[in-house]
Amino acid sequence: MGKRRKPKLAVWKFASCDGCQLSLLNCVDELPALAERVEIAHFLEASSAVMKGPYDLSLVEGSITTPRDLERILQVRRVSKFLVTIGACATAGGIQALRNFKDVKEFVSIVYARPDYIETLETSTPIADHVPVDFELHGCPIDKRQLLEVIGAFLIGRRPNVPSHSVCIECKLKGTVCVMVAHGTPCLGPVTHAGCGAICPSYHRGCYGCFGPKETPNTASLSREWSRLGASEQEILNVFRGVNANAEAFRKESDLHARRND
Amino acid sequence: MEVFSNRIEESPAGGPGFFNPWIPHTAEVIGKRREALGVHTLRLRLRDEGVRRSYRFRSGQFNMLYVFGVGEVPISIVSDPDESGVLDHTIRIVGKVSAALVSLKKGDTVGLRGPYGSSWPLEEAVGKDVLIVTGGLGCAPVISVINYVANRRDRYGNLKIFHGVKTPKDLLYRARFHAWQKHPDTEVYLTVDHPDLEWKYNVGVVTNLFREVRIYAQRSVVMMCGPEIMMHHAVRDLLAQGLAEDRIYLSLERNMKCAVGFCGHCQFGPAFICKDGPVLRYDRIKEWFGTSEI
Amino acid sequence: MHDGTIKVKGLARVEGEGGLYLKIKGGTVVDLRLEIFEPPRFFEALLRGRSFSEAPDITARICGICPVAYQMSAVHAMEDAFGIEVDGPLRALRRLIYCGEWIASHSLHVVMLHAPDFLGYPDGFKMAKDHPGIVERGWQLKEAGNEIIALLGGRAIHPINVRVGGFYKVPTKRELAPLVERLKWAREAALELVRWTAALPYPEFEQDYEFVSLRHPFEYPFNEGRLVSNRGLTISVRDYENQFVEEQVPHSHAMHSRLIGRGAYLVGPMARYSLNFDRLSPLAQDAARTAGLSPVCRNPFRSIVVRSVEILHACDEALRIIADYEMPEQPAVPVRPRAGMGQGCTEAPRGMLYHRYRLDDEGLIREAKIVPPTSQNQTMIEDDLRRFVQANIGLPKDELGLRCEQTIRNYDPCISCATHFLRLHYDRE
Amino acid sequence: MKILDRNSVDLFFDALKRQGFALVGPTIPDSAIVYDEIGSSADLPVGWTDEQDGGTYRLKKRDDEALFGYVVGPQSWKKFLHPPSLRLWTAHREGKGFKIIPEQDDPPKLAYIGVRSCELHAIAIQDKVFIGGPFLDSSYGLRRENVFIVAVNCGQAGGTCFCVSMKTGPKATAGFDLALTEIIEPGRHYFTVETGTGRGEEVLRDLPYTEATEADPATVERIVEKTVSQMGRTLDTTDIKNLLYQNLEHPRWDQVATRCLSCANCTMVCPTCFCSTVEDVTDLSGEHAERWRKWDSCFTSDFSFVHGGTVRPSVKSRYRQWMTHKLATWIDQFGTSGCVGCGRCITWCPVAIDITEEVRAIRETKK
Ligand SMILES: Cc1cc2nc3c(=O)[nH]c(=O)nc-3n(C[C@H](O)[C@H](O)[C@H](O)COP(=O)(O)OP(=O)(O)OC[C@H]3O[C@@H](n4cnc5c(N)ncnc54)[C@H](O)[C@@H]3O)c2cc1C
Ligand code: SF4
Ligand code: SF4
Ligand code: SF4
Repeated sequence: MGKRRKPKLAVWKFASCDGCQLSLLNCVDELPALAERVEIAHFLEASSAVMKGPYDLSLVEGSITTPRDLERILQVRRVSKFLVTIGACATAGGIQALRNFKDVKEFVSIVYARPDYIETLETSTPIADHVPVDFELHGCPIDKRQLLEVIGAFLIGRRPNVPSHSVCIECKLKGTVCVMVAHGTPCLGPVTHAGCGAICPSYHRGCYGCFGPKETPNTASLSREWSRLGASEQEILNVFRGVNANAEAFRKESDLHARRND
Repeated sequence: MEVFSNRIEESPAGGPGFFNPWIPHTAEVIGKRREALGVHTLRLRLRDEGVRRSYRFRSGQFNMLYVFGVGEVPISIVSDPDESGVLDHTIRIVGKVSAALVSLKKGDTVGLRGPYGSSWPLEEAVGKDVLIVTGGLGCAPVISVINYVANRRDRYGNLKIFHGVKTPKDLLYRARFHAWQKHPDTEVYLTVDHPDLEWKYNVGVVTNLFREVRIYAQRSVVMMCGPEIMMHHAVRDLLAQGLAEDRIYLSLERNMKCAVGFCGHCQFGPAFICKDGPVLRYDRIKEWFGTSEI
Repeated sequence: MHDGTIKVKGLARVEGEGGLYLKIKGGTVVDLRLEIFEPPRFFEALLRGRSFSEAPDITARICGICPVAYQMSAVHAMEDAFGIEVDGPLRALRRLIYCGEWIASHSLHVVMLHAPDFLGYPDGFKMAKDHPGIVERGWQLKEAGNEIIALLGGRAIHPINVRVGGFYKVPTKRELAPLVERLKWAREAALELVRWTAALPYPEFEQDYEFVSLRHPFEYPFNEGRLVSNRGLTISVRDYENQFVEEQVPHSHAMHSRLIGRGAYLVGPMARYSLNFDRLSPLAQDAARTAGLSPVCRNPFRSIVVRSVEILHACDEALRIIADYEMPEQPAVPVRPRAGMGQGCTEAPRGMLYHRYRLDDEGLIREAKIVPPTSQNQTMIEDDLRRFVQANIGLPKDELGLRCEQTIRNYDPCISCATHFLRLHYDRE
Repeated sequence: MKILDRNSVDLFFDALKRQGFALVGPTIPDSAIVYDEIGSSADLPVGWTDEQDGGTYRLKKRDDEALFGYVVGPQSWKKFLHPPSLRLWTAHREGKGFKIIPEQDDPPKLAYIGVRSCELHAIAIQDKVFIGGPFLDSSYGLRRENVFIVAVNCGQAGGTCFCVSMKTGPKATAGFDLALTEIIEPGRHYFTVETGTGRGEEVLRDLPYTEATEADPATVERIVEKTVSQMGRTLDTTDIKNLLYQNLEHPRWDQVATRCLSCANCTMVCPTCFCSTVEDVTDLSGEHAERWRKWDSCFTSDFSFVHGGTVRPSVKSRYRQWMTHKLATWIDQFGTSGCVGCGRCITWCPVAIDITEEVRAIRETKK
């Protein structure tokens, strides 16, 4: 084993908050073992040392929001053998994709006194809209155990155990009492991708969808239930327009409510 | 459940060292042969002598093969049940576990649990014509039965093998088909949907062949394996030719995690493919077989 | 270096994507820019039309390194608007989660990002080969901080449990208990860290800053206090925008935050420390003195020691909060939204973080303004760089480039946070 | 039949502990009654009850101090017998090969306090799955062997209960060591105790019980009758297997699919659902591997994944799998229904889909 060339790991950042990269640095107990197994070849947040590509495993954080990044992601893809996108920004466009529903020029002028200096795209889009992606890890932020799982699976060549079912299953595996049924608190868990470990319900709040849509999400049915529990159209619109606003299932559902709100 | 009486009741319940059915044994890769692009046969030998000696299987059954750290998948046993001590598995690379299995080398170790499931009706078929219908990218479960019958030509009637694929390059075991063709009283019919210039056999779906070839419905047993839609058409056409529903056997595939009826994944209506199947008699599943997304 | 340009394409070991452009002609600095590639994300714009209750979750996403700070400033601003007072154990729990963030954020910076500069390593991983104990201790300290955030907030990054009025769920005394042992260890480790950082080699580089931070009547500031400076400023947070402006300056395209009529100022650990030394826990004060750090620190390179002192203080404070904790009846005080304006300013690890919201009577946000610490320090970083380069102009180019990077890292700049202020100029060659 | 006073309940619990059993039973850590470790009768939901309907569950105070004055909560005993996640084995590399080390499984001896009749049936059903066939699931078997069951006859029915329809309750008839009926009369709070096994009788031996009077069995019957009359739901099981077999393409499946979230809550709370998946995990060094078993559900797309896609992509087919399995194919597979009428799937469905209602709809418009 020892003689084998260590795979090179690279971490890339696009428009994001750095939280997903930080998840890697939060793997305190596992980092020594990881540094044994891989060459941390490009990870600007943590190291000034940069090794040349190609990289065996690239972790890409952030969404595409500028013309410069449009070019940079192509370059990253070219030097990456296996490319994993991490986090809601990279997999769905992130919270900054809320601009996709508005006129971006207006956004710029709200924030910046000299809008003409700002070079930005009309939209914030996920990496997979621009280059082929080998695996997507969801979450805002990603869960560090899942990140380790993906890296571990990559190293040995297996499928990562990252199920795409609902958060509800995680609630039940943990023994958390359903907040929707037992408190009447609206919860996005039934349409949200598992992975966080059902954190919000165990803190007595409804899930707000930070892991994005699960497979086959029935957002329409859940919206109906939310209104039955007293949520306003505005609240329903807003919850689908969160950190995964641009994920297809959430976007479609929110568009419906936006139209109803008008 | 008497509906599925061809399941093997004497299969290794508390059998030889299989007390906890979740625990694999280890087996050594003792040989490896390339069959076609992305298809290889691994020859395995159980490492523990006691287990090896008591291990018995029937044609049509499968093992769960485990690659260290990568995962475990169901794979049919294609070697001859009477050849003692070795187990052949023909594996097509479709994903991570199958790829990892195929990447193993001689001397490597796999985890092995089995044998599981029902088998082909080879006793019932003695003295009868055997019709093999198979399609798609080479279906391992029928290889075992063809081998079995081909090696015992005197016990069975005429052997007809119908094999259909999309294009000539999907025809994986060309050499094997040629070899079988040379066996006495054996006919091999190959067909493709989209021929190329060199293709010299039939063209069209496999079921077209039934009309051209003389089939003695009364004295035939059909064994079938392949994409469900292909089998669906084949069954319909064979019934039209007068074959009885209880003479048609299908081998089905479903997701499997345990292979012993605990995990629930392989349910097909009332049947568990892992213990009632994979080989099922058509009349017992016909309502389910016609329904989509079962 | 007499003539030439230095370009640092990707600034490493800072949070976010930035670069440095430096041009020297005839032995003087003619152009110096801290360039930010970090794309803008328009938080102030996208907050419009959202409910007050969503602000803590949304603004947390500005920065994965200091999400608690954003949540804290946001909830304080909202509570200011609604006239709500959060006190007693709920207030204590907020301070506790903030302790967690300071410990985690500072430990990461001190040990993994900043210390390698002093010892000549490209990163903490390489440093770990020669100083395994130091690096391991740093990791574990960071982890101790994360554990506090995760316990109170549900997870270490973008915690989910903070809400306007308090929390969704508060821990029992028993649930907090396991933190005690961990924090006792952390306090010892932080003490060691202060000693260790104090012994690092420092360049002579004393600067005359105007420090700005919160100051509280009896606490080292986290969530509350007046804004004060060492040059006589003392205002309530409500007056922030009367005293501070973002100005456009002719020589640069960048927006700079300035004190009206006075100019650039410094926020962050050094400012906080120098203005509030007397509010540090006795243990932290002692440790600073013993380590030879005077109650006012003007050498930005020594900010690494100041951060270590703050880690120590946060551990001490966290232990005190846990010891005094009684579980409140309700996890949050009732919140009734009303139209109006609310401001909040808290001390993020990197310095004061100001939020202002204008809300309608349903509690929907009509206008939002967020001023993060890194953008407030922007001018200072460039000033420091200019002075530093001028003073060290004789150094070879490579060395000078490295020293510039180190100077930037003194500030632990968080570029993800800062983007809202910074010019986006892409130097495409 | 014997009589045990309310004040002797803790003596009873202590007797169980002396026999080496740890107690698990209903308790309220949060906003619902769940099964967890209990030390004494004070840990039970004393004076609490629950109100249940499709998609809602609320705890309410009772006006008495009943120990068992509620029905079933979101969890069932399967969480102990068939744990939500369980390591099956570990393996490590050894030379060119590897070695598999079976999990050392040493489950504690548990006394289940307050098992309802529907739950006794559910346990019997899972027994058939895990230890009734040609293969034995040793983890289940070991846990099962170690259980002492204290049943409780239901003194009231929940809004989603339909055990009468499924012939599984409300009175415990078999499968327990001891069965209690709680009786609260003005000035008197006591339990009748029936013994189901010699083990049960032995535990009773040293307790200050009295013999039941002639009136007591009648009182029990009356309580049970009252419960029967309160059943929140009914399900007509007449020829249900064929009803569903013949209506696999009924339009109702499409209809329910517009509401169903495929969130899997129903299967998770179901006391008979036994499905699991396995996860192979490795550490970063690649030298160690483990296999874990976790609860799974036929409502997920991975459940039916075969190379090339999932067999049941539509929510319609997943709901159909769940309901036909519970009520029909189960009969072919194990000789009984897979449904015990506990009503959990109705209560804990976030959008209140009701299995009894779905059966009714199909029955009314059957082919
Ligand atoms: C009874 C039976 C006999 C089989 N015999 C053979 C054989 O002889 N040769 C052969 O090449 N293949 C055979 N298969 C199919 C083989 O099991 C799958 O190709 C294999 O599981 C794919 O795993 P993977 O990880 O490589 O692929 P992926 O596509 O990555 O699959 C991921 C996982 O899904 C599950 N899965 C995917 N496809 C199937 C499938 N078809 N059946 C069951 N589970 C699946 C497995 O758990 C697998 O690990 C058989 C399947 C069954 C049910
Ligand atoms: S709390 Fe939310 S995620 Fe959990 S089971 Fe209920 S609906 Fe599903
Ligand atoms: S419960 Fe939902 S919102 Fe909360 S952390 Fe999990 S995925 Fe995110
Ligand atoms: S209903 Fe679904 S989850 Fe439950 S036992 Fe049947 S197949 Fe398994």
